[in-house]
Amino acid sequence: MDDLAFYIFAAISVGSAFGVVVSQNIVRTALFLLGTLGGVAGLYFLLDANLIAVIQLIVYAGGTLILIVFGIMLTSKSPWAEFKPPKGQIVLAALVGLLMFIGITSLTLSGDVNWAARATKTPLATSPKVAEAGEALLTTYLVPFEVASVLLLVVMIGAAYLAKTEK
Amino acid sequence: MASITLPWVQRDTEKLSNYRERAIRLLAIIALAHIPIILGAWLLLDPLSTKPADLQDWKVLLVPPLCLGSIGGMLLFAGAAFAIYAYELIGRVLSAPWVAFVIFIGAIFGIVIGVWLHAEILMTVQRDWMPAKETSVIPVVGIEYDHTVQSIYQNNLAGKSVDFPLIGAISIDTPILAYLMFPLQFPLIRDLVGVGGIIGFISLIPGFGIWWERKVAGRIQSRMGPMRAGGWHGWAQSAADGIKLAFKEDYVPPGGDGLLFRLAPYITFIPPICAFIALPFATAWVFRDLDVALIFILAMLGIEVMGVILAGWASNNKWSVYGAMREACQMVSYEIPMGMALLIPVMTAGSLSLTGIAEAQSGGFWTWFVFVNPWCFLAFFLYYVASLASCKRAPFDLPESESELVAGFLTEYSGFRWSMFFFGEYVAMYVVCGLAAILFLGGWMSPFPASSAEWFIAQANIENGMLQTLVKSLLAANPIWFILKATFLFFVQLWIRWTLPRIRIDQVLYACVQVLLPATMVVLLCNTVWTLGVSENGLNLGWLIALDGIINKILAAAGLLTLLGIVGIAAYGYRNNKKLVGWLAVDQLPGK
Amino acid sequence: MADVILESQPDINADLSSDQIQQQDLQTEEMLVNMGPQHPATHGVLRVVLRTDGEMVLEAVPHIGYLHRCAEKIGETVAPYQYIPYTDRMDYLAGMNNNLAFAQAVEKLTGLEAEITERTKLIRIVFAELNRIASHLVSFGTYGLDLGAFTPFLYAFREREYILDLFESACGARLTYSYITVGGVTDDLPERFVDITREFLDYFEPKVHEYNLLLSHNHIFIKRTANVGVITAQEALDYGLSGPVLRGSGVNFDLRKQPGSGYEDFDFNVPVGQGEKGKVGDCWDRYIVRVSEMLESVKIIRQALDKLDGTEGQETLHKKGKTLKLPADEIYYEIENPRGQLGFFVRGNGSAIPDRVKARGPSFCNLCVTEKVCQDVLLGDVAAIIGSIDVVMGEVDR
Amino acid sequence: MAPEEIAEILKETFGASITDTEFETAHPRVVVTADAWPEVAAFLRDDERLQLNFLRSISAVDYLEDDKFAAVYDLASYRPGKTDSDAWALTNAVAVQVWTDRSDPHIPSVAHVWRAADWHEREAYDLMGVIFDNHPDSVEGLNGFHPRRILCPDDWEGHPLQKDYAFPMEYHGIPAVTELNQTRPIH
Repeated sequence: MDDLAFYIFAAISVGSAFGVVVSQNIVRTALFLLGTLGGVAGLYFLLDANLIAVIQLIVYAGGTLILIVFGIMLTSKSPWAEFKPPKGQIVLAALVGLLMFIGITSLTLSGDVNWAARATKTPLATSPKVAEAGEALLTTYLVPFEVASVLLLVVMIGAAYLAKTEK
Repeated sequence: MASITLPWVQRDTEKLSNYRERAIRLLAIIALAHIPIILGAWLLLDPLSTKPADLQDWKVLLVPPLCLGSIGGMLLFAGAAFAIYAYELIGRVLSAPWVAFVIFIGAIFGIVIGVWLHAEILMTVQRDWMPAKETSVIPVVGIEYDHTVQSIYQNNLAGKSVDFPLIGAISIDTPILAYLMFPLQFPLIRDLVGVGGIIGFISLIPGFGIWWERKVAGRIQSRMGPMRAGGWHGWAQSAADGIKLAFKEDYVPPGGDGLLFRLAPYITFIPPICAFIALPFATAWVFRDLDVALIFILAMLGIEVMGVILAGWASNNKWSVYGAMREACQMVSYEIPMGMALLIPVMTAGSLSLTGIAEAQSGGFWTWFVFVNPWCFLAFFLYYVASLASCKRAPFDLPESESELVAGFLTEYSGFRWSMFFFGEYVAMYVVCGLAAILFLGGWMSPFPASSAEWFIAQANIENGMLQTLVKSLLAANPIWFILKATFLFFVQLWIRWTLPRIRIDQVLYACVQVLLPATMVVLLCNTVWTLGVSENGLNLGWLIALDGIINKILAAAGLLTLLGIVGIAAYGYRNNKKLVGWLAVDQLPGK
Repeated sequence: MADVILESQPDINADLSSDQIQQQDLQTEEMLVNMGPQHPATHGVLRVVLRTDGEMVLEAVPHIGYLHRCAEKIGETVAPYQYIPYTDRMDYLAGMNNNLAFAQAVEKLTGLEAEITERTKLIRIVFAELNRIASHLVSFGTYGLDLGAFTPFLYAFREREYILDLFESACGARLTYSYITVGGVTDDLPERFVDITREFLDYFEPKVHEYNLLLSHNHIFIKRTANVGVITAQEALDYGLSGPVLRGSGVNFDLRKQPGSGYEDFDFNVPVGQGEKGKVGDCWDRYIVRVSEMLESVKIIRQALDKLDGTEGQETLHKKGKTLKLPADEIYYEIENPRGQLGFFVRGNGSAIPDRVKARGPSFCNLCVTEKVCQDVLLGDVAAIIGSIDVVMGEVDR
Repeated sequence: MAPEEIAEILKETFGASITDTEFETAHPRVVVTADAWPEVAAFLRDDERLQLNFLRSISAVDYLEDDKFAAVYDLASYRPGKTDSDAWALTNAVAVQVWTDRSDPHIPSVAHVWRAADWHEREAYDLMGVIFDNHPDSVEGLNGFHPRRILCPDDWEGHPLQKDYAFPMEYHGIPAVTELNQTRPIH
């Protein structure tokens, strides 16, 4: 049952990622982005990493995505504008994409990793409790946690400052 | 006077009647077609008298659908034919008020008992029938299952009885129980049955919610609300609306984005239902007891925004774009105070899983988190206001505000798609009220402490056993308390909607960013300090604990008083309705 | 000025395909939005073209004429007593007051006014004031609806039902009465009319305080209306506003208080906007002036009913009303309509048919201020402002 | 202040441009020439004896027989009471009539004096055809600028209230008559 679910979620993520790249209508790209983020969250659930999956849903699917759509809608010339990249850029992008794809696949396949052994998922005794994640954040990884929050604070102040002058 | 038929309405009676004849004939034929299937199945599979030896696994899988399913199909179609045949009789019976009342109350209790029974069966199956994990693979479907039919069949044949809590121990000689139990061993089918229970309850919410909102609105506006559909107080109004909407014209605005227009209702409608996965009705009654249940529900309510934005965008109508933009900024900004306000009970209870939080409030209504300390009391109101905004209700219903934006993002929607949006909105409302009930009002914990059952039985000196168990189970923690509390909060949302006007979009954002957010942060901070001070392994300040006890008593008394006040005012209003509204003798006007 | 920007907008009547129109008028940074003839907040077929930038409305240009029936042209073809039903359809929420204005204008022109009996005058005042209460109830209810509160609308219409029943018992109609005609009143009062009206007034008076509790002093309502759409006294006079809109801006002017209006021997006071909740002349002031005017009308009706007891038996309809000859002269006469000063300019040419009839609709004059007030406001405020000016399109377009 | 005294004051200040006065009627009015009308209007409003600060209405009347249009301006002065609690008084209500001939009906606009005149003048032009020059909301027409129409559609020909107005037989393909032999719409 689990591998069936894995294939479904993987298909959703890759498919909508492709959709994000290809589609020209702004809100369709946003919808495909929602599909990608949802698919990845599904994969996290399969891996029993509930906390990360839920945070992924809240922060990305619930927050960032809507801010992106909101930003595009307000700043674009008109809500019904379309992306029409010139032909040259499309070819270039496709080329770079192909190169990246070849690089990754060749790297994974050539390595001496024994994929069969990796495939059997060893079920964790119990799914990691959120409490442990919380404690880890505030004890062992306190410094990176604080640095990240300071960085976010600075970003927020900068954004507010930029928005104010532009008005 | 006799009802006159207007001349230009050609009502050729015979054309109408043979529609009915043809319908009855068709249904009868289908019903009869079932009989050969039944005969063939019972002869071929012969479930009752088969010897244990030659019972291969896959034939057992066919017994439930073919033998039982076909009988059910035949009865269904025969019943439909009878209903069309004797529709006057049924109409007369249905219009009697008490029949409608019985159906209405029967439906509610039916679903509650059904869900309760299926939870018991699942637990029994888990406990009695799957002691050891013998795994073998089913040839057809390729799913491994942890018990062979033979072992079930042997247990059943060996007379090992299955004790059901209500019915007591049963031992049946024929393997009919094995056939019924067999599918339940697969986790997938158990989940499907669980989902069936949830969908049953969820479909009841909008049906009941929409009808109740129109009745409450009527009462507040000194009128009756729906009275005709289905007899007693228009109980079938939502069903009638649902059927009507399903047959409305399927209009998609030209120029808009057809795909997104059709997709938007589902993105608004599915997440609130998914939120019910993690919402516990009672200790065992939860589809998946996630330890991140709280954040999962918040995440689901966050995704709902995307559907509204798509709807506003794809309707190719300037007003809808306005509605979508308002929705985006309102929902995103109100998620933060709502999430923060939820942290406060989590902190007081010390655990993130909803069942844990509810367990911590099990000592009678004064231990509910609303009354535990002043900061949780404030947090309840902060959360409730933020939840009003997050499901677009009452003073914050700007995205589909009728007077300015015509209907906001819903302008171009009609028919079934429109009702999907409303389905999603009412389910989201109930999720939010359910969350508030669990976190602040002690979910399925009864207001009376555990010991009160014996005290009550002693006082009323009930001897007979059955009644005692009934009283014990009613007073103890059970889902009915959760449904009562959530429905009361649902009622308060309706009450607010029909009294308060709508606030402007800049006031919505001002309220969120400059009022609600700072207030939630302050309450969060004070609550941390307070819980630290009160808890033993924390600072354990004596005076603070005493103060905490006093405040708890005061708040509990205040809560009780408000409840009694509401009930008192309602009773007063009901008794002298004439004096309040004022009966006017205009009807005796000479001209009338 | 305002219209120069609109010039660049393509001719709306040109039959471009819909997406062409979309592309053309969307080039500008802002959006041109049609708060079109069909819109819940425009109280009838008024179209306001809003030039908006996001949520902020930069400029609002009202377009009227969707309900124009050219009633003034018909006035030149029918005799005055036949024109009364047309006056009903102008301000269809205050039919009695419209009939009264036209009837009194013609009576003053032909000198028939001296022969109107005391009882007719009192009946006319009772019905005019009852219709003022009914019209203010509608405006109170729809204003709550504009701001999202549904319940006041139902209460207001429950009370208005009783008034319409009273009218129906007197003249058989509920909206377009044609009860007050040239020369008096078409029919005398039904027998128990006076005490039933007293009963209604006793029932109605406490209800207004209930409305104040429900809506007027509701914090959200105040937040939505105080300091919104402020019109100073000088601007109100300059734009020719009248009625509750003028009094809301602090101008204590009511035609009923002027000499010769027929209300001399009634004592009632005129509520004026004092800026309790915000600046003088904001939407809340105009709203509260209308609500308190209802209480004043109740006082007037009570005094009129007491005076009526003594005037049984006087005949209420003058025979010459139908066979009037209009002198070769003209007159302009105004009375205090619930929405403002309704004036009729009637010019006769010796025959029974008037030469020119012009109606000065108060809503027509009050509406022209929206262009100035609805600048740099939010979308939600446009509905609040138009609601507070309380426009009836029948009177604007005539 | 009675209309006669107002006429005296106007005659002193403007002399010739006040051509006629009429007081024995139910509608006492002063006749002013078209080209002097804006200054008279400004004077009527600003002079502290008169202070006619409220324009009640503008009625355009069609005198077909002597080939003239008349625009009748009804003015009034609203004076505040002594304390702000007692009522404002309506004093010196007077009407001003301005004649203009039918062939070339031009009257200078007074919208800059009273803002209320803006819509009244547009309606007078729309229904009667009296052209008010340099009106704030004017539009380029066939022969020079005229106020924008307010009630009829912008491309409507003719002015309905004129006595010699011929009903159009159709507007944008919408027929005005339904029966075949009908020459003018029966209304």
